Amino acid sequence: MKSKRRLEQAAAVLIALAVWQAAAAIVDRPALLVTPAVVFMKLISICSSPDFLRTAAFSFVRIASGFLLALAAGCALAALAGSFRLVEVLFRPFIQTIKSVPVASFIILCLIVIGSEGLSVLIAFLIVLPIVYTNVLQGIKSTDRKLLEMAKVFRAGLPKKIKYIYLPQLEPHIVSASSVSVGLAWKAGIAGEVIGIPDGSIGEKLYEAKVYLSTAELFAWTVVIILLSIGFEKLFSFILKRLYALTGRSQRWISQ
Amino acid sequence: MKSKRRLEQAAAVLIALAVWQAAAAIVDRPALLVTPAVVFMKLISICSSPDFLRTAAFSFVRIASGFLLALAAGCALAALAGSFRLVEVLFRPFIQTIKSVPVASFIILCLIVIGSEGLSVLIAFLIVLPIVYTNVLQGIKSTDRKLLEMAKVFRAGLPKKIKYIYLPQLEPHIVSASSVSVGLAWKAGIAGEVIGIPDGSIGEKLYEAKVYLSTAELFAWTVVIILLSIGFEKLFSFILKRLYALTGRSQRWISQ
Amino acid sequence: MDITVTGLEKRYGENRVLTGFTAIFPAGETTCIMGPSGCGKTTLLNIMMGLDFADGGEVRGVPRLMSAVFQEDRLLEGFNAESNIRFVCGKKTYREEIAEHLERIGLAGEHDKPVRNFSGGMRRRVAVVRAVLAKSEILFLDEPFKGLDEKTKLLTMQYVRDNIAGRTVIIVTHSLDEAQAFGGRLINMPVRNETGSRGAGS
Amino acid sequence: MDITVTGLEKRYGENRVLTGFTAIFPAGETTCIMGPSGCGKTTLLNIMMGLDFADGGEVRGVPRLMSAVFQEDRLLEGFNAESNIRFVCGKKTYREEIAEHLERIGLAGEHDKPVRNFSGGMRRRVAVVRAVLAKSEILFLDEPFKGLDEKTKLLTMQYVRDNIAGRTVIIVTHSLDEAQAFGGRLINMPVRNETGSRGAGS
Amino acid sequence: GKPAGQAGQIRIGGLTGPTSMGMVKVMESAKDGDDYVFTIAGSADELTLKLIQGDLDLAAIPANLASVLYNNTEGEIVLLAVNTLGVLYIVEKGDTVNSFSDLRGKTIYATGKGSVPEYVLKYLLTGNGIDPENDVSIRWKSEPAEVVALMGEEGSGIAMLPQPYVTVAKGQLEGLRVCADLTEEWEKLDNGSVLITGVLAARKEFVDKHPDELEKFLREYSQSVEFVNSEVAQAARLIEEFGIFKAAVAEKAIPECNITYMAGEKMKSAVQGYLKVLFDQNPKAVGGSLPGNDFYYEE
Ligand SMILES: Nc1ncnc2c1ncn2[C@@H]1O[C@H](COP(=O)(O)OP(=O)(O)OP(=O)(O)O)[C@@H](O)[C@H]1O
Ligand SMILES: Nc1ncnc2c1ncn2[C@@H]1O[C@H](COP(=O)(O)OP(=O)(O)OP(=O)(O)O)[C@@H](O)[C@H]1O
Ligand SMILES: [Mg+2]
Ligand SMILES: [Mg+2]
Repeated sequence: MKSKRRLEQAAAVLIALAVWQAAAAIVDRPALLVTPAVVFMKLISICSSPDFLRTAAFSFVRIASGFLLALAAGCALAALAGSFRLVEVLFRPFIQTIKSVPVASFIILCLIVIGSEGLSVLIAFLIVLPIVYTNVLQGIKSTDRKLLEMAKVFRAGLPKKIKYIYLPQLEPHIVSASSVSVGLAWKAGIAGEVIGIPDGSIGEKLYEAKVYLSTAELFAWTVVIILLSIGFEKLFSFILKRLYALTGRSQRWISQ
Repeated sequence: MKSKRRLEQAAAVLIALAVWQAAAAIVDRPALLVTPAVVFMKLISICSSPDFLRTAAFSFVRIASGFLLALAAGCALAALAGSFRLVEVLFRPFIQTIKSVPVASFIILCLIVIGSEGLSVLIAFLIVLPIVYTNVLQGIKSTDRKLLEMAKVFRAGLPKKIKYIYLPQLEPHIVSASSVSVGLAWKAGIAGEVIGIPDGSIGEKLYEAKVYLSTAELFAWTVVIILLSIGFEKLFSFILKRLYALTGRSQRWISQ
Repeated sequence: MDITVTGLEKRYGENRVLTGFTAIFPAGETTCIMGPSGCGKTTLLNIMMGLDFADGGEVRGVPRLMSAVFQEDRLLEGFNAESNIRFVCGKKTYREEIAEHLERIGLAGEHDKPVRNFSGGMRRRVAVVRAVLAKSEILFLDEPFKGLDEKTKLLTMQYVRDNIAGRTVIIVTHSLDEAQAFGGRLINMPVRNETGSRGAGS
Repeated sequence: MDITVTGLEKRYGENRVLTGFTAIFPAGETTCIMGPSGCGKTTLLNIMMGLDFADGGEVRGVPRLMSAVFQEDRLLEGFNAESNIRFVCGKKTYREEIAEHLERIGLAGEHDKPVRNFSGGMRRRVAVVRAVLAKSEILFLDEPFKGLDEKTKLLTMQYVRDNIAGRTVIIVTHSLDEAQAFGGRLINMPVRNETGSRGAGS
Repeated sequence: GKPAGQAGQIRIGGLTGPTSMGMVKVMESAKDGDDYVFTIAGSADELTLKLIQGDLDLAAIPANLASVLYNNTEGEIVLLAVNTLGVLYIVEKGDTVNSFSDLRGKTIYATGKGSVPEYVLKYLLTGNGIDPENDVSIRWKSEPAEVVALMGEEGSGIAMLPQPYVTVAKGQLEGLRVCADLTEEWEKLDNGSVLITGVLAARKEFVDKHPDELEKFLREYSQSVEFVNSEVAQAARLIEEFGIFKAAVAEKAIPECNITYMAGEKMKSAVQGYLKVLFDQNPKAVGGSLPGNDFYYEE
């Protein structure tokens, strides 16, 4: 079962590579779209360079912190907003602003607030926050009213309600929020790094690759980003599963 | 009831403005953070300029189309992936790529595919697609199995299942997906316009405001973006409500 | 064609629920199943309906067109009674027909109210009408009269009896009175016996 | 202190469910409520439990510590029987105590299985044990023995009787036998009458 | 590559900035005819993309980008002329820097890390005996706006900015003055090269196939450059009309943008020297290696 899934996933990746190869063949402009093979060679040379780990860690730490902070803040704010309707109304303009204000508009504000070093943390944070907030709030609002009534009659305290009612029912919402957010946090975080160009970040490498039109390097770093993003998502969903298992609920994990 | 909510929302906006004013007073760098009053004056002059409507419409149409296309595609792909596990596995690398590849990496690809004029459509599309896909897929997966069994026993066809089972149960997922996505579509779409700078777009105005260091104009256009985004979200959620009402289900709309 | 169930086995982990269950359900007739809570009645119906798989044994002759009253209603919460019923029958079923059926079991004028607001007994009756009105050759009724007061129960039983002519019906019930009211065969599922095998008596 | 309900009114839109319902529930005693499906029994309990509001009239003397068997179980699906029960009682309730209670109503060895996999009657019994074990001065039981076979029902009734000493109990039931088995007062809620008002007999 | 546009039509691209300012007169005269089609893009990505794909024949782009493109396309790009010399300036709010060597021990705000401005600044500092790592503190910022904001807030400060931001910043910061023109400083080092910002580049295929049209265009282009430098006010109006920059800013900026037309041998030696300086600091900046002789167009 498990090995069959592995196989399927490998096949999926192979198909994706084939699509890429085909596209590269059709476009046939190596300066624009390089073939998987070239990228693979480049990838190996990148990964074996001495400061690769430091670069990857630099970006990973920043983007992961932006994501985790936003996750925590988003859940906390959504819990507040779910409990007090007035708080929800108060938050609305802020969330709406965070959601829709283009990065171009507050990049300077961001740079002043947090400097180019930490730009990626803030930008990842700002893209993840509204996603988590909205999903969790929506989840809280669609929590089974009948179970909440039951808890009320039995005077179950908030910790119990959270553990036994909210967390299980929020599961699909948290899963989709975090599955979407991890990817977008990388997307936005690296974009922040490309703007701020902090020394020794993946964003700096991307920036250089772009400026110097070295498409192979651009693609190779992009592959690194995708792999890191997948790795982080897997790690995170593993932790989430563990946490859920801790609540003592028998598992019914919906994998994505 | 309705007027009370209006009042609360107005109060929320006022509070947000007060926060802004206070922040501007504390930071006290008019070149960076201008006061609401200044922005308001600028806003009025912008809105009364003859080509304002054309500019707003230009960006609105593109971003709205990017959003709607992604919504349709996301729902369709999620439906496919929800029906055939193999399709889900096949899609995974593509979705993962779309989610996490930074715009910097495939800006060139985007330009090849769609040119700078339509860049904002594609970028909005690419940010919205994985959000909708993941949320809807998660929703499909957490659809009440007992109802699906019931439908199977009674041999209810797919259209009936969609109308009576999936759509109602997907509601919170679609609501949070679209509520998050509308905002992000604007954020990403305008970012695309700032890169592509198509003539007569809001992105061009933002770009100019940035180049000429006119913070007031930057803020004023940002306010325009927020208002357009809110307007679009309201319009869209109104349409969604109408569509849901059409399915004949008695309403229990969870407002956000 | 009669439905024959032979040597049905079903395990959930260590828990052996069905151990060689064998029975015949004559076509066009009503069969009642009785047995203690947790003995596997619902499991048996699920297997016969194709919602669960058996670990051994065989089920033969279940017609393609089925309908059911599930143990837990399984109504479409947000929709009204009429939509719930329309869900299982063709477009040609008239609104009036549905309303009339609802009226016959004491739900006059309730067809356009969302079932979410119905009382427990009202929900049950909607589930019963749904099963009856669906075009089916066999009805699986899992405690169909549960939660109804005496008078309403008699009304609903009469309603079911009036509408199942010629169809095969399997009723799970805990009341001998109900079983007797439907006549037909009665299968007693014995208490679970973790090791031994068991048959079925009539 | 006795619970007094005076002139209770409840409307859902046009639908007048309770029209001046009046009754006394003596403290420490068991009172059964019977009445046709849809007459407002569950609504009455909801109002008394504070889950719904009345449009008129008054409820007095409901103790703070309540427990209930809801008409539709309302279990925590993903959790096992023990967790479901632990949800309503303090940390000091021992695992052994819970297991022992479950055993007494025929659920020996089932305490650590998720209730999602329980049969209908097993779920019902978990709900009953939950209501009994919760520290409460009053129990609201809405058709607590629904869906149980005769033998299990007698067992469960006995279990409830053994554990409610001194507590006020309100049981909604459709079976006169059940009501009689608990002794105490019996309130018959009349058929709904859209216009007139109605009282309650004992 | 793709076929050229309509018969005989030349497709030219430019960026929104000084490198496009010199060709506004050509754009103006081409408005009615269909000899030339102009594209003004916001990002270099778009221009390079179109040039590589054959959707453009000529493009006004940064000098080092031309070299990078040459290296990436195996010599498909040809350099026609230099159109903009240096646009980088040291500006100060305050009065402490009067010559380049006064920068020693100072803090300099600057934009353009990891690209030409960084290499230029470091080259000039080193050439003047100042160690960029130890003798000065360079604070790299992402946005000119950030630099201007910082200086406005501190009330003083030194910065390296490109035109036309220098002009924009002068309008915003009272007392901001230019204290060094990096183009001049570069010349003072006197090694035969010139600080170059923009060049006019073409696809080799186009150059080979349409030599006559190209000659005609280059003539008109050089006249246009003269026009822009002499009729500043009129040129500024055109610059705004074609969406390159606002007239008010452009008018003040043109004299400081070092718009020029330099071709032939002069161009070759200037560019070779300039690229060599970049190459010495970071080979990637010119695309890995210095371009060969076929990079330089000869009439
Ligand atoms: N999905 C499942 N996973 C594990 N065990 C299950 C599952 N479904 C049913 N069981 C077990 O199978 C046994 C029989 O269940 P079933 O629902 O068939 O009983 P039943 O005869 O219908 O009882 P009742 O009269 O209470 O409805 C029970 O012990 C139950 O716990
Ligand atoms: N939330 C609600 N909205 C509208 N109508 C409701 C709502 N809840 C209950 N009703 C209506 O009130 C009436 C009484 O319902 P209630 O659940 O109290 O009946 P009951 O006496 O418990 O019946 P049963 O024996 O079938 O459980 C029914 O007609 C029902 O449709
Ligand atoms: Mg059962
Ligand atoms: Mg009830």
